[in-house]
Amino acid sequence: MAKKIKITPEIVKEHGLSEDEYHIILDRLGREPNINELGIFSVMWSEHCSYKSSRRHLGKFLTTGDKVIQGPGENAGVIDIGDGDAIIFKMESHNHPSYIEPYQGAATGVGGIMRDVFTMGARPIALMNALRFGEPDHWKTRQLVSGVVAGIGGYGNCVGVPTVGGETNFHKGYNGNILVNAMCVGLARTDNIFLSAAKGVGNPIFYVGSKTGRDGIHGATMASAEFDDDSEEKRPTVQVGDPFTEKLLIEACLELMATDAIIAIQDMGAAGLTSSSIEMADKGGVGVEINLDNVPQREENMTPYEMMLSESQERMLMVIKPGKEQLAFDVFNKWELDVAEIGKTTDTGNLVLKHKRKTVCDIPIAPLGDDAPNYDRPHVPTPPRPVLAAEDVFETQDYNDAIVRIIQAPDIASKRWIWEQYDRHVMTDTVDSSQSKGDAAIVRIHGTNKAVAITTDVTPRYCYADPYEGGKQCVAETWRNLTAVGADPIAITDCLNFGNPERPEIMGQFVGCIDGMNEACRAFDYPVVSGNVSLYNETNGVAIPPTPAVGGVGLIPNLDFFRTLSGAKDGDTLILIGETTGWLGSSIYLREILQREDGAPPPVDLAVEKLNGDYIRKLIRGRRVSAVHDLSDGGLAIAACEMAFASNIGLSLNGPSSGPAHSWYFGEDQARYLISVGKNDVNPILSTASAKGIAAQVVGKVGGDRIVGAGAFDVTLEGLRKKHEEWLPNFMNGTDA
Amino acid sequence: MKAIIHVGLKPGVLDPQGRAIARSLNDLGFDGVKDARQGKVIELDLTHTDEAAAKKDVTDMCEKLLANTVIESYRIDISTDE
Amino acid sequence: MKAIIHVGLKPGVLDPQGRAIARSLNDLGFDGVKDARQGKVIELDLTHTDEAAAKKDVTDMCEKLLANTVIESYRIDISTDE
Amino acid sequence: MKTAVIVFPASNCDRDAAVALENLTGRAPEMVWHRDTSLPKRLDLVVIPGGFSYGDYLRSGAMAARSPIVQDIIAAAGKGLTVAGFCNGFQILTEAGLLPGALMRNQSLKYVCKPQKLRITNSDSRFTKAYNGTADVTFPIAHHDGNYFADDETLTRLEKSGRVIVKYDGNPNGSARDIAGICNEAGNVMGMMPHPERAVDPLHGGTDGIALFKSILESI
Ligand SMILES: Nc1ncnc2c1ncn2[C@@H]1O[C@H](COP(=O)(O)OP(=O)(O)O)[C@@H](O)[C@H]1O
Ligand SMILES: [Mg+2]
Repeated sequence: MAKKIKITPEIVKEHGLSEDEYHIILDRLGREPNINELGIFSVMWSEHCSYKSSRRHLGKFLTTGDKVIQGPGENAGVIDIGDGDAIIFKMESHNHPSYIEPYQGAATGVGGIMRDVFTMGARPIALMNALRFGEPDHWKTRQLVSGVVAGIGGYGNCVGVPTVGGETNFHKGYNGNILVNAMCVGLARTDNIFLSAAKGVGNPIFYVGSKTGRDGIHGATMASAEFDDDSEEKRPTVQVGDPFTEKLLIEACLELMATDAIIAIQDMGAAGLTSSSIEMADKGGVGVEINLDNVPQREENMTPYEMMLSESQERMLMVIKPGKEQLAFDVFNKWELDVAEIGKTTDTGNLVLKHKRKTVCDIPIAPLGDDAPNYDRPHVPTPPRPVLAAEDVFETQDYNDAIVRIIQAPDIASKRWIWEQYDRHVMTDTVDSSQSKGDAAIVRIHGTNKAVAITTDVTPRYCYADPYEGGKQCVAETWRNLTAVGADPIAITDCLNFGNPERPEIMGQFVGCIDGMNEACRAFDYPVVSGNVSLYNETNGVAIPPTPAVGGVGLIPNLDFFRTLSGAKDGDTLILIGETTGWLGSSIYLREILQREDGAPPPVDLAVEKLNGDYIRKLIRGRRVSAVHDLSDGGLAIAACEMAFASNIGLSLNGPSSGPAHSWYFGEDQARYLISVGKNDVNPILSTASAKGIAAQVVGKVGGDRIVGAGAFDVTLEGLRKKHEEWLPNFMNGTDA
Repeated sequence: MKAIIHVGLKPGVLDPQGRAIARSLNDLGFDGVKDARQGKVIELDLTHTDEAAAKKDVTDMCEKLLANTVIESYRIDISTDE
Repeated sequence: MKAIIHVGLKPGVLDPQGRAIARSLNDLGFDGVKDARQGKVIELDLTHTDEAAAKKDVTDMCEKLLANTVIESYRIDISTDE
Repeated sequence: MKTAVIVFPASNCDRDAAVALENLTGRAPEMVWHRDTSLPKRLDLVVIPGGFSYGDYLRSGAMAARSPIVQDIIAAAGKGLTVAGFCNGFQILTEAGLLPGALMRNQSLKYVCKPQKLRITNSDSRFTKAYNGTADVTFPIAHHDGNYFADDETLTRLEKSGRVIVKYDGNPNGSARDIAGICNEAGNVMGMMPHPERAVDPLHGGTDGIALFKSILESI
């Protein structure tokens, strides 16, 4: 059995622990750990649980603000949206499992992030997903898209939480490492938020949800091989999700949370029972004793090591108030979930595990957290790229061809094939979703006339070119997308996807992005309240492009005042807010038309962003605009096309007053919005803007059934829409690639 | 020639569907059901005439498409009777 | 005792899943696949000790739950080997 | 009007149905748990909501159709109680034998969620009275198994007797004869794949569903 396994240097190494780390363990225990204890240290000190490469940098983030109820450190972040309502949200990656088993990997990613949110007392009300796949030509891409999308839909649809938005990119940089980032937003009451600190001694610990199996057991093949001969067959590396049980778990937990039976609650995520019990104990300053014989088990002869390290899904751990045990049993029995009292909190400060009447682990809890490695990995900044002058970038001679090529480029093309597989309407509070190609999804707070706006964004090609500017840009773009629907941006969550942090250039990308993000957060008073780090996304020494996905949440205080990009009316004037220099470095034009991925990305002037955005929000609240869209990938021309598609009407754009047309139409300067304005509002808007020092100019008008760019392109709305809609279904059906 | 392929979850992989079936049967009063698992059968009509070649091809199909060997295992039966 | 139940679509009921499988296999270059059908297999662990009684019970389970006889037909195999 | 919504494990449009019923009837429906063995007394309408009862495992609707409460619904329907099933509710009603045919996997094999154009093909039924003539309406659809199947004879019988009350305009799932919703012979049990309860508020993007609930209200 487990305790007989001799801890050799190989076993220590297989557990991902360095010699130094192992020496700390020996020192803190004053003896050699047994295999269970080693396994526990190993997962607690893994990158995933301890954030050993990233912790010191995450510490720089702005995490507080007057709307922040709970910042990073709990299962998810919590913000105050008034009237006693709180929004709880977080984003998380499930990259590696999704590459191996796209359906289950993505599905369990969605399940996991939902648990983080309802653990805190929130009913999940919206899901988002940020996806990065390899290039379309890569043989595996189609199969991955198909499986991941089916998995996200399969889980979210079944649980009955609408998937309201997301983003999808394709780039060869993700050929061997796709990114599947899922975000969940939940609604709670500010006075009924649940935390994970297991306060008090002698309180019962409850296990609820699914039984524990040998799913996704972390750790050393060799060490585990000694448990069992046919371990290969018995240890699926990928977990299977059960959305049916998740749905029951949500309802049951919320039902129990409506009583006062719960002292602390924590979902069992990565490193399952180990991290959940230790985190609860550590935060509560108590010890924990668990009798593993009481853990509901799916398979026979499970060892303590397996039970502690299993990553079986749909499980929760909670500390119940003494005297309320029966109430808890009744609720979980009603929902037909497994439930068991498996231990109690103690005053020893130790984690004690009993199995078959023997003590199989007895270690102090404090060092697991306090002494977790915290590395200052060497980092070198990404060398700056030269700024490309528009005059030095080849100007297409065929703008009709250029606009068609860009509108059907994989990153720009409609993602209808994806989001039509997601239930976007269940709960009947979805006001706007992917369906309108909106900047941010809008979900009403049930029973009220207010709503949250939600968006996810990052532009990896900018982050790759210049991590610091790219970091600023991704936060700014979420802020802009929330602003574009009339919401007050409140806070963000993030999912930082990078390569191997032990390589200084990768660590340089990481640090650069964080510093840029943080600067933007501070400029907007837009704190980070939760997040997740995914490192080592690389294959054969080639890392993914740095991809710090940001999920932003804002509040629309009154649904009588919001806008989307779909309201442009015949006869409206198009006004461009924000300055256009014609920035083509690292642009979509450069990549899609010239197959070039060079040049510095557009700089982000945060003060200008704030000034312009605040003005846009004011215009929306004053009902001065009929449609708003922010400018991002593909610049003015693509923003105009998207507005035309969503509003179902043609439009024409004026050419540039100076400079080459390609930089005017496709340049990607930041801090810009395209607004569609009725005749009487044009002059007041222009003059107010000018008084405030905001660049604003008339750039065209709405009407007709063509999309026209003076001196450049002239195409039919329906023809262009067809190209936009066709690419992804054709690609997925294999009729195009 | 025909190939019958059984695809099932590997032992130890959670089978929520099987569990729900067992429970539902118990609810209906079938107490004799201890456990249930659900898998799929795929039946292929093949133009192959050689059994060994068919087997080799079908194995290839399983590995590439019909089963995800991370969580599923499969069994192939080739039958020549039409 | 074990029961293996094969549930398949009745002849005449269109099987989009089967068709999609055949198409995907063709796309992958397996030209020898003319047609495909997909069905389910449900495997039950039973406490029964008598084969005839098991068969009778399982037939009942099929009629009541395991198959939808509007569209599906089923076949039962009882095996005593554990 | 006294209404009830049945809640199965993993029903997920139960609240949606309840909100629509409360707004349109002025009275909150009773939420009835699947383990209950009898419906509340003196009901005018039972709604079987959408969702993934029992995770859609085995076949969508199959396990729910065998639950205790559905046995009482079958009995009450036999005595004339009005029963409406939306989406998963339709699947449950066919599985329970209250409506003919079966709902198979969508022909695309993919889940599909979108606003769907529909044609009310019979506005004499108690579920469609408030639509004038053969109205064109849009309700959201959101399902994986909405591909209606029945043998030809049944289909012809349904069509000839006016029991097909809603058809798709642009078939999204392969349904036989574009059928989106049907009634039983007595006219008191109805199932449809689309979600009228998701089209009752201007913020839903349309309110075409209101007339369906109105029809039921007026016929009681
Ligand atoms: N994976 C996805 N899931 C759901 N919606 C998606 C997904 N990918 C893209 N979308 C939707 O497509 C629209 C366009 O996305 P994107 O081009 O990233 O928008 P923007 O650049 O304006 O933020 C958005 O409404 C978005 O929600
Ligand atoms: Mg945008």
